[in-house]
Amino acid sequence: MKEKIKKIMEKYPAKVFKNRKEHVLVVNKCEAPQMIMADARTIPGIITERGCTYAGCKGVVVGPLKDTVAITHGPIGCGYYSWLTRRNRARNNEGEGYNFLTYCFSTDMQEKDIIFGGENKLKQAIGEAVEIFKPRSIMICATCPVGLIGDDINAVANWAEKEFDTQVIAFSCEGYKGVSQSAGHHIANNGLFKHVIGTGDEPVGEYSVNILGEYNIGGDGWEIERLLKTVGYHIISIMSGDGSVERLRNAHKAHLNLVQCHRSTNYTAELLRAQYGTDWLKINFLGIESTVQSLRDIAKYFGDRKLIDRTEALIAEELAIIQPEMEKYRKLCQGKTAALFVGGSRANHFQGPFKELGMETVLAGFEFAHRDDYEGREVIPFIKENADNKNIENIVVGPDRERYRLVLSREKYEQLNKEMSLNYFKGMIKIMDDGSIVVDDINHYEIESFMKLLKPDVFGSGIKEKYVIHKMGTLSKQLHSYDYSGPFAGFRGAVIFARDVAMGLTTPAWRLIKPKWKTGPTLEGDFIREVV
Amino acid sequence: MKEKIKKIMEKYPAKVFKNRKEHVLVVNKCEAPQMIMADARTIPGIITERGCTYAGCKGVVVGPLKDTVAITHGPIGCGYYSWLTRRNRARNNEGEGYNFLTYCFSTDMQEKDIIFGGENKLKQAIGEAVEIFKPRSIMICATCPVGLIGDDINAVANWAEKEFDTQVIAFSCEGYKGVSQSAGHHIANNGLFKHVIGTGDEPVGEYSVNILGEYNIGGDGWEIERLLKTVGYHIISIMSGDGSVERLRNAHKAHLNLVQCHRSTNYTAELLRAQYGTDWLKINFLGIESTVQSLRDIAKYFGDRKLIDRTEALIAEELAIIQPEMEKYRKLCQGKTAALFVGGSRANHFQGPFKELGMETVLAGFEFAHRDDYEGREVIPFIKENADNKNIENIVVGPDRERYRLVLSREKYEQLNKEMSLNYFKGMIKIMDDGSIVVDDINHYEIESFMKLLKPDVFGSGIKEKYVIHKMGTLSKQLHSYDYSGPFAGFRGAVIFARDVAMGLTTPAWRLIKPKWKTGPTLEGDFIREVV
Amino acid sequence: MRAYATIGNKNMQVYPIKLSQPMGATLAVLGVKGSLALAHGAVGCSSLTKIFFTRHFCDPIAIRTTAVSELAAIFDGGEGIVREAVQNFLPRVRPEVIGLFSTGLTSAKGDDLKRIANSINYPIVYAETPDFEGGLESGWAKMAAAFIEQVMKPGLNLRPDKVLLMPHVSLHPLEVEGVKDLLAEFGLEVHALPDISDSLDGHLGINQASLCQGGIAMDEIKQLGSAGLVISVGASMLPVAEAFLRKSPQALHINIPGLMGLQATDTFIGQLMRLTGREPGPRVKHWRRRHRDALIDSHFYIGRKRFILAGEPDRIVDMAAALAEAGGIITAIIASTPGKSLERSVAHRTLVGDLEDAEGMIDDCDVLISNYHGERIARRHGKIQVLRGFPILEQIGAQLKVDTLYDGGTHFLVEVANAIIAGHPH
Amino acid sequence: MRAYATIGNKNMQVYPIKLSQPMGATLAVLGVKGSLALAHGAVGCSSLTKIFFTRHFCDPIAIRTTAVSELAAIFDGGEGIVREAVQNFLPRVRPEVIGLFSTGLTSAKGDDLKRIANSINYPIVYAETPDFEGGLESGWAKMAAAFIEQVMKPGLNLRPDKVLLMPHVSLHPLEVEGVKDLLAEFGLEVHALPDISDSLDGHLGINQASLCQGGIAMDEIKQLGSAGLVISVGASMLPVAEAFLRKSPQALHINIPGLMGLQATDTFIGQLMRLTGREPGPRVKHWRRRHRDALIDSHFYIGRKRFILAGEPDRIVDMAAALAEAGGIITAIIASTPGKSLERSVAHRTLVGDLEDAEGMIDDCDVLISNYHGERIARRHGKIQVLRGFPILEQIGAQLKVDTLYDGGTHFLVEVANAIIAGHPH
Repeated sequence: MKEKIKKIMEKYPAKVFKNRKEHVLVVNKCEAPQMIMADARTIPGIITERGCTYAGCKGVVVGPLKDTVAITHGPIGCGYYSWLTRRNRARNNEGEGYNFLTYCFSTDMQEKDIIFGGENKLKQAIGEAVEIFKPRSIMICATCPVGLIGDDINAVANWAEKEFDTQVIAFSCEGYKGVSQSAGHHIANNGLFKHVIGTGDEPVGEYSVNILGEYNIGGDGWEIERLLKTVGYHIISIMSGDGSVERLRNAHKAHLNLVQCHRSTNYTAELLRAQYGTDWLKINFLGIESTVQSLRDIAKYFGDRKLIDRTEALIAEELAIIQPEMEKYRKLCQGKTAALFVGGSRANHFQGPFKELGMETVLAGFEFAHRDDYEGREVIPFIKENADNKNIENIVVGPDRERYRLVLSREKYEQLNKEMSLNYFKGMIKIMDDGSIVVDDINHYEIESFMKLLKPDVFGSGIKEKYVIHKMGTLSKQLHSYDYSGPFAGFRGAVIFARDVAMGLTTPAWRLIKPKWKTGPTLEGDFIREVV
Repeated sequence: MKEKIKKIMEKYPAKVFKNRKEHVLVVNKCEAPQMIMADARTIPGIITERGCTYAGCKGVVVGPLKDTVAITHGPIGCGYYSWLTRRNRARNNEGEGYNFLTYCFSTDMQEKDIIFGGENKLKQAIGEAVEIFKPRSIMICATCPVGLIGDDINAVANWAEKEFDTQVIAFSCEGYKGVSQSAGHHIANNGLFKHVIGTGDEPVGEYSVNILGEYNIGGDGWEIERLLKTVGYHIISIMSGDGSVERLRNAHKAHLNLVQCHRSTNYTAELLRAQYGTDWLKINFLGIESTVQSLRDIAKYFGDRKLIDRTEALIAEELAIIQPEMEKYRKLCQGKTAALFVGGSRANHFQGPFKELGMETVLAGFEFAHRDDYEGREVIPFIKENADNKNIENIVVGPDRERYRLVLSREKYEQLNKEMSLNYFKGMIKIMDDGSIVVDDINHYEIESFMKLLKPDVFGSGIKEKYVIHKMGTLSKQLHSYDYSGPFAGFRGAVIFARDVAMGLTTPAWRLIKPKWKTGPTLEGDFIREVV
Repeated sequence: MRAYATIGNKNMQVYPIKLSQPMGATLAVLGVKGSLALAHGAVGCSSLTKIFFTRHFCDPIAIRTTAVSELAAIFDGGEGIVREAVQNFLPRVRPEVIGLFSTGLTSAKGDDLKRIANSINYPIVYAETPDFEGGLESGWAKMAAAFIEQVMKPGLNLRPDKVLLMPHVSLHPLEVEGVKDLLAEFGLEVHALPDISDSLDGHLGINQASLCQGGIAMDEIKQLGSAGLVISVGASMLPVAEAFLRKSPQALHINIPGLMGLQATDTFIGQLMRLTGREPGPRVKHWRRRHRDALIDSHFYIGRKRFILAGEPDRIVDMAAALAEAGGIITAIIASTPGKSLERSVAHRTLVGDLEDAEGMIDDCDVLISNYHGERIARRHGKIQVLRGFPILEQIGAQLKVDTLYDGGTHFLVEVANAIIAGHPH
Repeated sequence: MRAYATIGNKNMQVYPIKLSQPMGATLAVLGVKGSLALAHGAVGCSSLTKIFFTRHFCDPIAIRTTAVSELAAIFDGGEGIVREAVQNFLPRVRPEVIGLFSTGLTSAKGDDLKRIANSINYPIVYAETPDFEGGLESGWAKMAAAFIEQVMKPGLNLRPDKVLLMPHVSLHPLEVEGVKDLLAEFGLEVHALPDISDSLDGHLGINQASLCQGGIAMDEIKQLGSAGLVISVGASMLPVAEAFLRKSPQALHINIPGLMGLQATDTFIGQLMRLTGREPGPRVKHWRRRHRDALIDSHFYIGRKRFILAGEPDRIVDMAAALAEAGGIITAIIASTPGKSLERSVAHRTLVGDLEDAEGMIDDCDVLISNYHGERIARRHGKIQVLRGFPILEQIGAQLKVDTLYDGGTHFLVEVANAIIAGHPH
């Protein structure tokens, strides 16, 4: 296998070869710990699947917050592109009233703004937003030209806050910063932590949690909420699917933080721990086994008998509902293989659901993850700074004198930490079988090459790769937007996922496309002479 | 003009010429009374626009009764054709519950039924209808083969009535009987009068009326009801738009019958008068002037001051609402001409609405009217019986000993009869201008010929002629189904009618079709060389 | 061969989908240029057929009637009244041919159309099509066969490059046009019988209404015997092909069961390639690529969705196969009449029935494909409807739809997928 | 000439419809065979454009990026990074041409594309298309003009039967195909620039994703100078035609303002008839009859209905004319960007704006024709929506739509009328 991979890589020019080979590895437990290059600048000229810092900040983290007006300061394209691009579902619940997600607020910078500066236009845009929408907060997201021409969006935010008596937060998330959308997550985390979290003082119930890194794609968040509420937890905030700035203000009051997407929210989890003492737990509600494990871990953290009992009852009840159908789909999928190239955590999270369908993941990789997402948080101290990541602000905080508190005693913590991993994420590589392949920041050429090499039956990816895969005659499942399906989370979501995968694998379309052109005339009357 | 008409007619073979020329006349007040041939057998081989007896009975009169199961006994086609063919609107109001109009009940006669008789199948069909739908009444409508093979549907009805304890009424409306759907109206009137009217005993309010010959096309009936209720009348039944058998049972208790379509319900009006003493009044709610006149006549019949005052208030109010818009449309239509070939009364009723738009009706004719519809009821004693109409049962009744009553004293009746025409209909010819043309039972050839001769701007007709007219480059308005528009009745309907006509006359489509091919190259780049 | 069910002991149709034989015969006559359809029956038969098709096609439908009266029904053998009808229009209209067909009334009373036609000195093609037998497909096929039997000269001097296409009644006008174009691309001289591709296609010419202005010409029909190749489409057209082969036994006949979906089209094109030794043109090949793409793009929406299809056998069996290619599950096919094509149905249940049967199974269905009357059922049960079949009312352009071959297959998948997406908003 | 309004003092777009110049440039590059689109900007520019068009076309969209970093943004003039990008893909991919275009970032920092392109020894066609200027139409036109200016040889040996078609950016792939077919019917050898008719038409070929597989070939572009006739479609293509005429002043140029509706098509065909001395083929003539019929059949539904159209200027002005032919009242045209075509708008109000403006006028409207984002507005206000423009999401087959010429015009009227009927149930 290594030889074959080398052959693929050798097609690159020397410099690219040197770079890209560090981003690929074949899992081998004997060699553990294995190191991979990640969070490195995309090679120019490659058809990358990556987005930019603005996309990570505005598109991923800030975007789903439904009660804030997020203004894109820049040319119209940036805002337009990120308008309902992800399938963050949201509803106006509990009298929260606002839902600005259907709008696309943009200053639509013109040439004169580039030449003479766009601060004035931004000020006026904020004024118009306040007048028309009367939001409780406004966020400004910068695009490339803003940094270049030197618009001071922080100054504008300060001015506007006073002028309009409305909170205004500026995010300097110019697209050229960092190496991918990951830098945008970090910037968004910093901004929300500095300006939002900790500013509320609503009373919270017992067993209060935040869900971090859950974006409610296809309604996943709602399904997770349903499960957690059934057991008896109080969910203070979700960052940021179907999310709300006003709820996020109280996030510091949680007793435990649940981290679904480690990549995009580990900053906030760590900051909350440092400033307020809140432990965080890496959970995963994609896949049945992971869901069971996550539910049990949370209950165990709090140690309440009633929680533990309700957890077990819930698990038994849900499994009984889904098992017959799961079995049906498993039969259709058994023995097939999957490749996964998604985001910063989904390539990890979806290996379980495929395994539960009897499918092996033969290749997995992230678009914008860091080494810790591959190798586990233990490598963080050893990750080298580079020109791109060192210019993203790294906030350091200490315990808040008044609000710092620990839920667990030292003894309890030590004990629990043996049974589950508190404040820790082990990364993706450890869950993968020997011989499977990990590729970071895969590009178009490598997708094609690995598809030929591994012939997976399904490729789980994003929209950008979807049709590339399809044109190769292979099923692609969008694991960002779920192909307008979902939810995939929790027990019931697992069935929907199974149904979708089974449907895709068994649709006659593949049979009609693939073999005829390769195997020559077989059936009478088949239209076999076409040259494609 | 007469010469030109003669030229058209001369194209016929001698026998046809002799026949058809009697069906055409040029209105001339000096020659009054003018006589026209009507209700005569269609000439074989002509593309007629007529329907059959079954269509008149099941399709027109019985069909709209929503609370009865009307079973077509015959091959599937007959029932299928008449399924929602007319746009009788209906709703489940006032807890009446049943609305069977969306079904098409048919015995779907097969060859074996033709050979061995279809009575048994009919019996079983009735049984299935009772079991599934539990209707309060069932109607059987016969189609051509039924009479031919000798199925005794009356015997089946009697048997079924006892067997299922449900009223079952048989209509021997075989398609080959009579000369058009008109015979079917008569058969339906007879059946409903014999078996339904007079069988109820619900108390009725003061100023109670029936509306006869109103089929609620496009909601006309609802608009008329709204006006009448506003003034203060109690509407016992409508025969039969949005109609109900259960309401019709009490029709004999009305103080006055209002006749909208004289052709299809004059039988019932006269029978009610003979048996129960109820006067009838020919009203017309199509057109503003006619609506005003009708409302005033009805109020005057009852002579109640409050009714008269409310009538005037209603008229004033409604006129104020519609006049500005009417004026707008009138400007667009002024000076155009119309031809009308519709049904048995609409060619009469719609001349007013066109006139109110400043449009002259240059040709009018009916599809299945009788001479009285053209010339007035005074000709009835002189209408000759022929082989076709004499085999339709003609019911003669006398005063009901217990239930006969006169609303008006002899003196009052005589006085009123000078001011309005009670129990009388003056026919269409009298309202038409000299020089306009009347054609009975027009056929495809004559439509084409008169179109060329008269060049009307709009041809009001039915669906069958609609596209023939369109292919000649002339607007056609369906005055049976209103082209899925409506209502056209009353004041508000008049505006909708005006809007539809104005829209059709002014749509650029006509300009784009017509002149280019006739006038040769005019505009640069016009595609003028096409041969059509 | 698969079995299929017919309605058991149902004596009453409640939501019929079956259309009568005279209606099929009418359409077939409207596929012959300069023809005039003459229904031998009571006046209503032609009038109601006319209304029905006029509303469906939004076009004039020229049918004349012999206007059988009560007296004629009893006393005349049909000869007198048909002759009178013909004499009445001849001075003004001289059709190339009169398409005469019987109705329930005149077949029941036993009028002998052959004798009647022979007794009249004018070109008449006749078919017995009582409405208490068969349905739309058989009425169309009988009238088509009548043209073969009564007009076509026996086969002589067969030309291998001359093809007679015999489409079943449910192929839309533009679909017939599409098949003709395809055959022409393979270098064939193509004649279709009946040919509604330019007579019922919704165009605005002149003098369209009194005689049929499009269709195959009588002269063409006379010379069809020289066609070396006969392509019948749909099982309902097999009797017509047999009629042809009786008169021209040397001709090569192939029956194409269907034209919807990638496989059906592949098969058809494969046969044309073998028969002609030619490659399909680049446009055909490219449309196949589009069709493949549509299969992939639509599979996620159509896949595992459950369909009930109600309509004419040849059409819905064909359509079911196309939907199955995209992963659709065919809960049921409900045919208007029995038909040989039902034997190759891919549906879980295949029956002859009506929309009441569809309603009975509606819980096992996501999408109902049927005519206008199915809409109320679909709405009542919150199901998605795709309109196909006769009649389509309150919508325009039914005759312009193309669901067949690669291009139509592409559009069909797109339409169904989009209807599903729109019906399940997310 | 009519005046039209631009948004006055609106500083914030809320429901934008404007697309950026790099997006237009991207599409234009995707109309050249074997090309590779290279966005000179931060990594997000290509990624987000890719997502946008991938969702719209349901097809791979191959764009590469120079991935300008913060350091490069500050220190590099672009030369280094573009060269590096090119070197990085060359060993594995050898495009016929690289279509290089700038973005807001690189234009703002003043990178000189011409100098960069000249410094690299590989065929590069470049255009300055910052996203803070112009929009989709101008980005497309600038890139198209670049191919004329930088690739085409000067005009020599003009052939009157060779025609260059220059479609505006909003013509769908199958519409471009349709116009090409029509021109071929008139005996012309036709080349389209850009030509997305077989590159973005949703087909499933092989190896489609890394280089553009359809479109006009570079060799064809080089030889375009011999085209005796240039047909530009849409006012946005006038600058491209001017670029052509600068290099080939003897060529005959006609600008077709639009291709929707009977009159626009009549005009176009009339011009072709005069230019070629040929009659249109029978199929074209017959489609005109169908179009006429559709006008009549649809007028009752479309007539007096009030429309708001939002989208690209060339397209919506054209569409408005077609709707007006059926009696539609155009309440407003809301264009994404200014454009000369707006001067011939038949709308009561013509403005440059966004969907917020549409919502402001929604009470004066029965039907909103706009992209996907208009759906929410239409739904909120109970209005009918017909989907057109960029992007169309959550529906498939957008690229297969044909609204132009007689056939497309027919289908367009039918679709709009049926949407109106369905939206106003009776």
